[in-house]
Amino acid sequence: MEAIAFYTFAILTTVMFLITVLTNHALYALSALAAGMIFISAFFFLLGADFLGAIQIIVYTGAVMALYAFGMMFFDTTRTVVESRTSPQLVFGLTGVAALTVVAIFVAPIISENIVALYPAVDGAGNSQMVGMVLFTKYLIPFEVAAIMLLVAMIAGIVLAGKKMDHSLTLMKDEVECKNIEKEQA
Amino acid sequence: MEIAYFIETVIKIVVILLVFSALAGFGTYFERKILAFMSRRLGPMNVGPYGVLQIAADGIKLFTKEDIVPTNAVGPIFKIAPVITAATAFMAAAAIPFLPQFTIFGYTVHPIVADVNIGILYILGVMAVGFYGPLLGSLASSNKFALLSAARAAAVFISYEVVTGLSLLAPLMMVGSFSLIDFNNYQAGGISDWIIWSQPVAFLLFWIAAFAETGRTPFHLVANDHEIIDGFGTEYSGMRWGLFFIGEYANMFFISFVIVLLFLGGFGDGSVLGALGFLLKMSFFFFFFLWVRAAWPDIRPDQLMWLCWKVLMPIAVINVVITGFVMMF
Amino acid sequence: MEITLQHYLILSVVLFAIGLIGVLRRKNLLLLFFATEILLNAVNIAFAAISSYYGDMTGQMFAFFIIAVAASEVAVGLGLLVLWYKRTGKIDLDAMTSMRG
Amino acid sequence: MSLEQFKNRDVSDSGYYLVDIDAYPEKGFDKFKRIVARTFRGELFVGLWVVMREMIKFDIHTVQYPKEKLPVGPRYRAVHEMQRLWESGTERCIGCGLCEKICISDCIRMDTKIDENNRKVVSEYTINLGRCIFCGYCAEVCPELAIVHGGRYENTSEQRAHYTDYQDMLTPFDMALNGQVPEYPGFGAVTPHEDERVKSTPLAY
Repeated sequence: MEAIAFYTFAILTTVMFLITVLTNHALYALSALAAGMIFISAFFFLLGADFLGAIQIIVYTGAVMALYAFGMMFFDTTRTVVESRTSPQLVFGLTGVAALTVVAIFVAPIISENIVALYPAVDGAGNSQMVGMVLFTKYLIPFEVAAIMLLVAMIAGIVLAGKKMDHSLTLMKDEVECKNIEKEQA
Repeated sequence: MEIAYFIETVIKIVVILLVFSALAGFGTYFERKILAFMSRRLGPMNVGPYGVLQIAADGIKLFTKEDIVPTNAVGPIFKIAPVITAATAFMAAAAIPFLPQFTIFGYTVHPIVADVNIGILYILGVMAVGFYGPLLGSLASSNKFALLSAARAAAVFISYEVVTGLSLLAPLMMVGSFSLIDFNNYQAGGISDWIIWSQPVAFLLFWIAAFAETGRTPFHLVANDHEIIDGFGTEYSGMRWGLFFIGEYANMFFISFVIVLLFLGGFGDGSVLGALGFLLKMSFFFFFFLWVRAAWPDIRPDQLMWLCWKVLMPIAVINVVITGFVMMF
Repeated sequence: MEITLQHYLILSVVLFAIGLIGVLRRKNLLLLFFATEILLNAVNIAFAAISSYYGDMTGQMFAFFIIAVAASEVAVGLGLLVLWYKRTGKIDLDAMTSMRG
Repeated sequence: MSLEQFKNRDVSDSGYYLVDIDAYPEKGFDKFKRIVARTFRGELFVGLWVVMREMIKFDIHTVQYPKEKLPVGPRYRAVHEMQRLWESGTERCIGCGLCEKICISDCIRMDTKIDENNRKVVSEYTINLGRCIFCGYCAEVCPELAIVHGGRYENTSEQRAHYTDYQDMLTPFDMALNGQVPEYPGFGAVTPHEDERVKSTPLAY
């Protein structure tokens, strides 16, 4: 049963992400990525990390991909994206080498035998309870830092995409050019 | 045992699909009738006695209509978008207990497809995914009004997710579980145990956010008929549009169930009376969706965002903080 | 057939490689962001799998923080992207040559 | 009320009053106060109550049209009728063609011929009701009062051919005999004691 689920979702996720990477259509990429995110949450459910799975759905598919969709509304979604491909052999070759290296590292038995659980799971506690217990004791400081980081990111997002930011504060080249053009016209 | 469980689950899924597809259809009938009565009209009267077969007529019409895919639309995504809306609505139903468990022919039936221990998070997440239907449908139909609608939908859904989540935090802190069954058992003692008495603010916030999550009238900005044609549904016709509709009405039913389970005691101790009360309470919330549609106008998009970020969210945060303090001391 | 940790790790690597392909071949900034999301998610799977098979919550914690990082990355990155698009009308990676001097 | 009275009427005490419009709030706190005031005055709930009251009263005003029809005013002018003579039952239309000539939307078309009695008869007469704008010129111009506007207002059809049947427009003779062909009071109408004043000729006018 677990094997069926694993292989189904593995194939689905791989196909979805391949579509995301290889398509020339921004909307296909977006939809396939969102679907892949949902399929990945299935792995989390399979692994017993229920809370993580729900967070994956809510945050990634609900918020992150929605932000991307929001961003995509600024561009023409129905047009195909032309990628200037330089050398596909190099891209796929490099990727293959990197993947092989990582596989070798992960599969190397020396590493996996020496792992000891730092924060072992407590018997009788649900997944979300365990997450809470570990997150608010050992990982409290990183948690707070992550919160502050999110706050900073939020303010940065508001400031960057706000109305008054059509003109740059740092790159003044365009404004100078614009003024020159205006002078010429006048 | 394994096989029996499997068969039971499949039967439950089929039953829920059939019942709520039909109910979504009847939801449109109820809506038209109630809106008509509230504006001194009769509503559909011609198909069948008092028009009860209107849903069949509508279904035949939707199924036999020409299925138009605009030339410039992104075909596959345009076609899959309505399915997302309907499918996610029914996926959310998997974690909702629709009735208390009952025994039939010596076999105990749990009327819930999967009692996952993160039930509420799951429902919230899947409903959050539900807005991909309008979003992708609008983006794919290459229509600027649809695009406007998609922008609004994305903004409204993301914003009101915040309110829903924060308003639920306080009851979650009290109950200490994400499971809707646990929520129900927490309030099983009778009316005085209902969470609405201890968390009225959270109840109101969740209720208000439910209108935004389902895209119903006071916050009907996803397909704001009187401003931007039909929003995301502009380019859709026939059964594809019908699937959007089924998704919307199924969502209304499910969110009514969730409100009752979370705040109004659910099915109580699980007796027949409790089950009847559960359905009655749920019907009231569904009726309220229609009632509000008859009575209140839509609000402007900027007012909607203002309401979310400057009124509802601070109230929700304050509510969580107060609940935390009360529970600590 | 039993699913072991190795299955998950290999799946994670496969997804990571897919993401890598995307990062290397995309020139459109928005689609480049998509590829980085794939990278992050691939790593998340590995973390969750290790966490589950060794009975250790640390992996899941890391996955949470990765999700938080991804969310903030999107907020800032997309803000910059929109800003850049408003200024130049392009989101092509090759067009960003103002630092070349 | 005579015209003079009407002109000199006192406007101030006849139910008119100025609506009290508050100044639009400028500052954020004022707006907040307005929202609180509006919320707790319960305007939202008044709306809810009103629609609920109407639903409970169940005072339905629907006319289920194809089954029930609202009475049409006696001077309503809709689909044309071709009249017959009461006495002889012959058609009033003499085939002069004036209505065809005057019709501004060109929807009347008639064809006449000379029959075996050397009399001119209308062999074909069509009114395209899909194009007719019901201006009434044809009835106005008809020297014999042969074409009039009747009270039938349902003139939709799936086929244009349905608009072109002369026989449909002819008033049935028994109706004409029974006096069911309505004549309305006013200029040119037949009065109740018309028989005593009209000489008995084939053409009464």
